[in-house]
Amino acid sequence: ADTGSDAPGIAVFLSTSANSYEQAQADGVKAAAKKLGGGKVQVFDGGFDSTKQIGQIQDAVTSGRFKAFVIEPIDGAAVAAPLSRAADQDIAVVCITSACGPDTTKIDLQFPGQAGVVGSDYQKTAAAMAQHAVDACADVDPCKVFYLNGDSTFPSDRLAKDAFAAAMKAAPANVDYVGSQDGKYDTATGRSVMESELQRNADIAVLVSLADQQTLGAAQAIDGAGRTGKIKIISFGGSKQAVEKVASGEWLGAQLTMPFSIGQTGAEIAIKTAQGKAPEHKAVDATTLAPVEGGLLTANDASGFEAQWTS
Amino acid sequence: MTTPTLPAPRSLALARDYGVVLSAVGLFIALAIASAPFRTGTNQLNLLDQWSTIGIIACGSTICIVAGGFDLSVDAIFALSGVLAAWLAVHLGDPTLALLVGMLSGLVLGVFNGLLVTVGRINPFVATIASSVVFLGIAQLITRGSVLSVAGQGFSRLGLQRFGDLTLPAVVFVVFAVLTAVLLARTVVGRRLYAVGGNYEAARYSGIAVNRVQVFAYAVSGLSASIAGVLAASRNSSASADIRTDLAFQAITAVVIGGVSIYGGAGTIPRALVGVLILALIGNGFNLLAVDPAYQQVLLGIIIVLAVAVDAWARRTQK
Amino acid sequence: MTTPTLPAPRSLALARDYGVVLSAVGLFIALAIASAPFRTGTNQLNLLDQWSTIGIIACGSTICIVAGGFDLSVDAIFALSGVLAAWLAVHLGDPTLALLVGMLSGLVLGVFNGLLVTVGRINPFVATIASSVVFLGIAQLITRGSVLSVAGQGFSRLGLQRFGDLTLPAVVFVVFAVLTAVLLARTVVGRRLYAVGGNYEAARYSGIAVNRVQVFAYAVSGLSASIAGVLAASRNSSASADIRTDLAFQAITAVVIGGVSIYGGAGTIPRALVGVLILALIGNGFNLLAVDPAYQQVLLGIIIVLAVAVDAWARRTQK
Amino acid sequence: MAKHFGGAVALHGIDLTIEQGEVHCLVGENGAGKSTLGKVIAGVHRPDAGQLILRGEPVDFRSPRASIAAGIAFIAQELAIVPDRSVIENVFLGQAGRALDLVPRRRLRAKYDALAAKAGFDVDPAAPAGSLRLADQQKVEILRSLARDADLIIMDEPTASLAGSDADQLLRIIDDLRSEGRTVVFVTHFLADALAVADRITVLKDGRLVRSSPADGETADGLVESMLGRSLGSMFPDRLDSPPVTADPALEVTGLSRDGEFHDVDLKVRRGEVVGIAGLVGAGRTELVETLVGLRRPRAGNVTVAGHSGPFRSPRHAQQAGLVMVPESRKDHGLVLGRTVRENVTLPHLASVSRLSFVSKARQTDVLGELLPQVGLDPARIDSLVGELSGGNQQKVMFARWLLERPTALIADEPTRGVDVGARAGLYELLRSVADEGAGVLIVSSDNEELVGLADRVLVMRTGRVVGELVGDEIDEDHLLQLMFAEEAREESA
Ligand SMILES: Nc1ncnc2c1ncn2[C@@H]1O[C@H](COP(=O)(O)OP(=O)(O)OP(=O)(O)O)[C@@H](O)[C@H]1O
Ligand SMILES: Nc1ncnc2c1ncn2[C@@H]1O[C@H](COP(=O)(O)OP(=O)(O)OP(=O)(O)O)[C@@H](O)[C@H]1O
Ligand SMILES: O[C@@H]1[C@H](O)[C@H](O)CO[C@H]1O
Ligand SMILES: [Mg+2]
Ligand SMILES: [Mg+2]
Repeated sequence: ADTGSDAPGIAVFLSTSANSYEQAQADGVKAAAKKLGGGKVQVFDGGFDSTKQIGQIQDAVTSGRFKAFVIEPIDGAAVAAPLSRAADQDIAVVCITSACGPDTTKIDLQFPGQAGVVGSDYQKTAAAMAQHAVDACADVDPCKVFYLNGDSTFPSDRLAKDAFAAAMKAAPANVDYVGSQDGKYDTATGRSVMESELQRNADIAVLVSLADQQTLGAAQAIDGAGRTGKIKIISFGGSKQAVEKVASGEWLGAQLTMPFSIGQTGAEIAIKTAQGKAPEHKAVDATTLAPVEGGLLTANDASGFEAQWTS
Repeated sequence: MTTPTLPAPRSLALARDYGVVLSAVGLFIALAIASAPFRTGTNQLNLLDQWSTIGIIACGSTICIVAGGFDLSVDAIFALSGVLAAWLAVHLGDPTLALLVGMLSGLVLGVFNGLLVTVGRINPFVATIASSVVFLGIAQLITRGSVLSVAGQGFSRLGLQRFGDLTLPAVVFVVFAVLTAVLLARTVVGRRLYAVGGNYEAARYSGIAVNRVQVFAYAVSGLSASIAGVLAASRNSSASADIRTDLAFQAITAVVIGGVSIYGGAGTIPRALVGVLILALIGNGFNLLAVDPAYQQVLLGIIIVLAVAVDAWARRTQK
Repeated sequence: MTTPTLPAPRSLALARDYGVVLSAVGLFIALAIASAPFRTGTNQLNLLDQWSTIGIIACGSTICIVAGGFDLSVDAIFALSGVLAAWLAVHLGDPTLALLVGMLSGLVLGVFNGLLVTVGRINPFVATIASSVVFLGIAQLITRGSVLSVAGQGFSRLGLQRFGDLTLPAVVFVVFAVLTAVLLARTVVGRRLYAVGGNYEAARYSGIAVNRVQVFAYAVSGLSASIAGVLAASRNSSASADIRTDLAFQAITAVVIGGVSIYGGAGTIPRALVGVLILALIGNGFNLLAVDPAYQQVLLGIIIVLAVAVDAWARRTQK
Repeated sequence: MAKHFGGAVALHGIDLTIEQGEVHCLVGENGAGKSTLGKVIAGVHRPDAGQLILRGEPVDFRSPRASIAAGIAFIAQELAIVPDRSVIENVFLGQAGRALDLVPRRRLRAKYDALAAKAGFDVDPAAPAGSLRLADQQKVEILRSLARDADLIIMDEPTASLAGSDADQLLRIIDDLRSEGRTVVFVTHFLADALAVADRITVLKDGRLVRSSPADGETADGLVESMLGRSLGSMFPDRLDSPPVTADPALEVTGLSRDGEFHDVDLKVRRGEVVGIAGLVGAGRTELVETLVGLRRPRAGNVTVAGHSGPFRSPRHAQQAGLVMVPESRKDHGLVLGRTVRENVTLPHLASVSRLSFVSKARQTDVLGELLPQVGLDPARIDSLVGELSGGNQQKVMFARWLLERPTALIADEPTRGVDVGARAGLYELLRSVADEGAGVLIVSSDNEELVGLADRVLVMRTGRVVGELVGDEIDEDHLLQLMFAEEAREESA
């Protein structure tokens, strides 16, 4: 072991490491560490298991090798206590993608000693997507809108769904919200749910989906039903595939998430705090990291945009 | 090891099938009445297509379970075979070869499982959990956490192929189901699978190559997962090591709902497929009837209990 | 007449334990050499605390598995009991009562499982999958998908309580382990649990109330999950119906690594705990030694196979 | 009392009185309904019709638990032990006590010692019951029934796996029970035992009661005639006039040893010959024959079957060489209980009943239609699950399996365990005809009468060694016992 590796570095806690969204977050952290001299970066894979993630936090504290934590919480409420103990040990803790603490809907500092947070508010995201749907419906009457939620057993997704429904209630009369089903972040599930939905409502005009993976499946179903081009698709994610579909005009728009930028921004806050410098902002709304207005990427700006992950 | 409880008589075995079939038919009729779209041919074909993955794997799992095995690694084989096919397609440039190798990779992985269980004498549960961790790890080492996308028609042709209204995965499912059903019910190997699962020692004393038979069962199980995995990768033109699906769990649930004994030695492919059908009908019904996801869970549980209880009841009244 | 008593059986059973223990001790020594932080008392206490949830549930699962049962609903009971406690704390305003009711709720849910399996004669696998879907559904109906946060010290006191360096969950784990170990090894009902799981018919012929014993086993399993669930809810001051943990799976894996037979009738609490220890050491080692997650999976699988293979080998050479 | 299982009627309305304090024997062919009757009394099965009256009171047992509470103990024909638990636990299985009480281990140990001493059994109380040989497992079951202190004890073929002296010991125990005023129902195929110990004997046939009368008036021949509906001439086929010393050996074993089990065994079975192996339980006979067919690896020695030389690596290799074995324990090693007669019998011969790997149903039906009656099984039961057959008929299924293709050498370990007298005569006939057709037959038996009647030559084993050989007219029970015990007697006198 060279002496450099013993210098305190950064621990990144991901909910899982087996997908490219997560990898992009880690890469963002590594980029920031390189730029700001944050030291060595070690990645912890939580395997979507909150208990496991809490253990990793404790172990990382015990190992004494880290001056900064960047964490994507699996259960934001549950990690607050162990993270606060880490902060007691002078570790700079930043939560990314979603917030840590009792109220995960708010992008702010929620436990003692927290250094920062970079995340998005699902309610706001869903409301924004609902607005895109209303815009897409402008000259269609009646305009049937179907919402493919992520996984309604996740609190965040449940909030998104309710916020979407609330926004639909307030929408103009031509907008006909036909309901919501779960795509479970899975291509095959997205496909089968959409197939069934098209059985019920063949004349859907707008599909809004909370995750690119499931949107890809839904698009296959739309293709299979011969409805390509007749249904406007708006998907949350901004992955490489989504950007391609938007560029080709197949999908109407992609609500962007920027995992690399999220990781990078979070790490910058953490490193600066650890170095005793004051970061510019402590709480950052991740939507503002997207290079387009409101975070919605459309065919106009798709060609110049480079996606940060693949779905 | 528990002594198997006294097997039910013949007529009873019939009634047992009848029990689950009853549940399935009941569900089918209920849905046909409640939902007009359910009755369309398109919907039935969609169902076949949607459940082809679970269906194929359920057939493989049935073979394995009948032989007294248990394969929890099908998720991992599903992922690894897809990743392998995609990686080969990208790096060899021969999509057909890549698909073929991917599809057959499950055979090798299954044999590996079989050897752990037979030669290594490791409990099937532990062995296939451990091997699935290894398989997934390999898949992750290949993908390095990202998604492998394969450009070009050659790779995706397979998964998107259609025969009239039937998708290729649906056709593969039907063919695989028929083959495994015949294998189990009519062939020499089928007999051996039942014997080994029914009483391992008696099979050994009767001159059956018990280890070889069990390895064969794991190989079929692995093959089913890699066929399904490659079909999915082809259809999506991409593959990743990220599995959030719960194929092993769903397949085993379906198989057991169908009345296949997890203790081995009993059960048939048609029964397992009735189990798949029940899960398919429930899911389809939820979607078509737009059941609030909040209630879906509770309903799903209750329907499964009822379906299986009808089965248990049919079995008992026959006595 | 002289019966030449072979000494084999006794020492055999010992050697079997010895096999897994060997693996655990080997891991422990390897880690102690490789990592200085591993050797700290804090780390050992952290481990105890971190694995208290899995540990408590593994004890319950062992009881259930020994009795020939299988409980996949512990995840759901874990979630539902936490939600129930949080909801009651918010709506009754009496946190102590809420915690108590939550902790005991698993008993009732476990009895429900037990009745499905015994009176309903539904296969344990299907029954507890179905019931867990129902339990989770109920938890979701209570929370309506959101997180229930409980304000005030009263509710969180329990989970955050410390006795010197020990957290309350760690203490509960130790106490629960001792109680279940004594229950299984020394009491009348312990004997009955082994009998029912070891040979159901023999137990029935011997006048054991087999159904009652199995219901009891599911109740203990449920109780373990609700104790763990309420401790977690209390510690987090909140609960939700969102389970992304895989407690049942992990607990059963640990138990089986420890050498408890999934077919029932054999295994002890200490053995199950050795299984938990092995998993704990592997995870801890990965974290402390900064093993690249890309390789962790493959390593984890290999270590599990080795640990269990040492066990199988110890058993064989003794024969 | 009436009971049917699906289509099969096991009991057609039987009226039977069992007097307080008597030893009541039930005899009858395999499948006559003896076990079913026992199980109804023990609360295992509920009758379809009929009334059980216990000490004048009508009772309705819904479970064995209820019958145990009423003072009834039951030993099932198919042993019911918990294999991974100790002997002592098995003996006191299900005994009273509140759930959370600690097990009074010292007290149970004392109780066990007293019980074992009284019964005259010597079984290691700490050994896992599953590791015991069958005979000792049977003793565990007997001790369990004694431990219950029951008024009525039902024993379903308890001596089937007990050899001579142990079986005699059990008869003494039954006598003691009677003198304590307890009632014993004793199911057996050993008519001599029945006549020796019973006060009353009841004959069942096809689920009906033939007669129930005092034992004094009964004779073995009379019982056989009522059981079978015909008289049985000689039990045993004629022995060979002279040993076929010139015939080719079917099976030849030289210098075979396995540490701690048997040593330096030489043995030869010629074509046309029936050779027996006698010995006390624990003599190492089962280990020896299991080694011959490749279930165990010998440390040294050779096994040759008509030109194929072993030792064989597995039963499959032995079978390919023409050597097969009917094992001792049908439940553990013999049968797949959850599958049909058809499947169990054809299991090792699938190639010969299939075309291109597809099993031919017609071909199986043809072959079995001819074979099953030869072993005394009804061909109509070809598709019955083996687990539904009576114990004796299960034994016949194992024979049918190894006679479908005639082997060069056939080994049978305790071949007639649980088989009724009629069928037993049939099996003897069959074994002789297998030999006559040119095979070598090797029989391990703890039933000396069987060896005396059937074998052309008998080897006697003691503690892992062949200690003697008897040929032709030398074979009688006295000689056998002398050889089996000789050394032991000498040791004791020393
Ligand atoms: N559980 C069962 N299911 C179906 N048939 C059964 C069952 N138990 C017994 N039978 C049938 O009932 C009949 C009587 O069987 P039983 O076991 O009472 O005979 P048995 O007189 O004890 O014979 P054996 O001497 O061979 O033990 C047989 O035809 C048998 O096949
Ligand atoms: N004390 C013991 N502990 C465990 N297994 C034993 C013990 N004694 C004997 N056995 C096993 O029991 C079986 C029967 O023993 P063995 O072959 O010595 O008896 P045998 O001469 O064949 O007599 P029988 O077949 O009449 O019981 C063998 O498999 C042997 O390994
Ligand atoms: O004999 C072989 C092996 O037993 C294997 O299980 C599969 O095919 C059979 O033919
Ligand atoms: Mg009987
Ligand atoms: Mg023997």
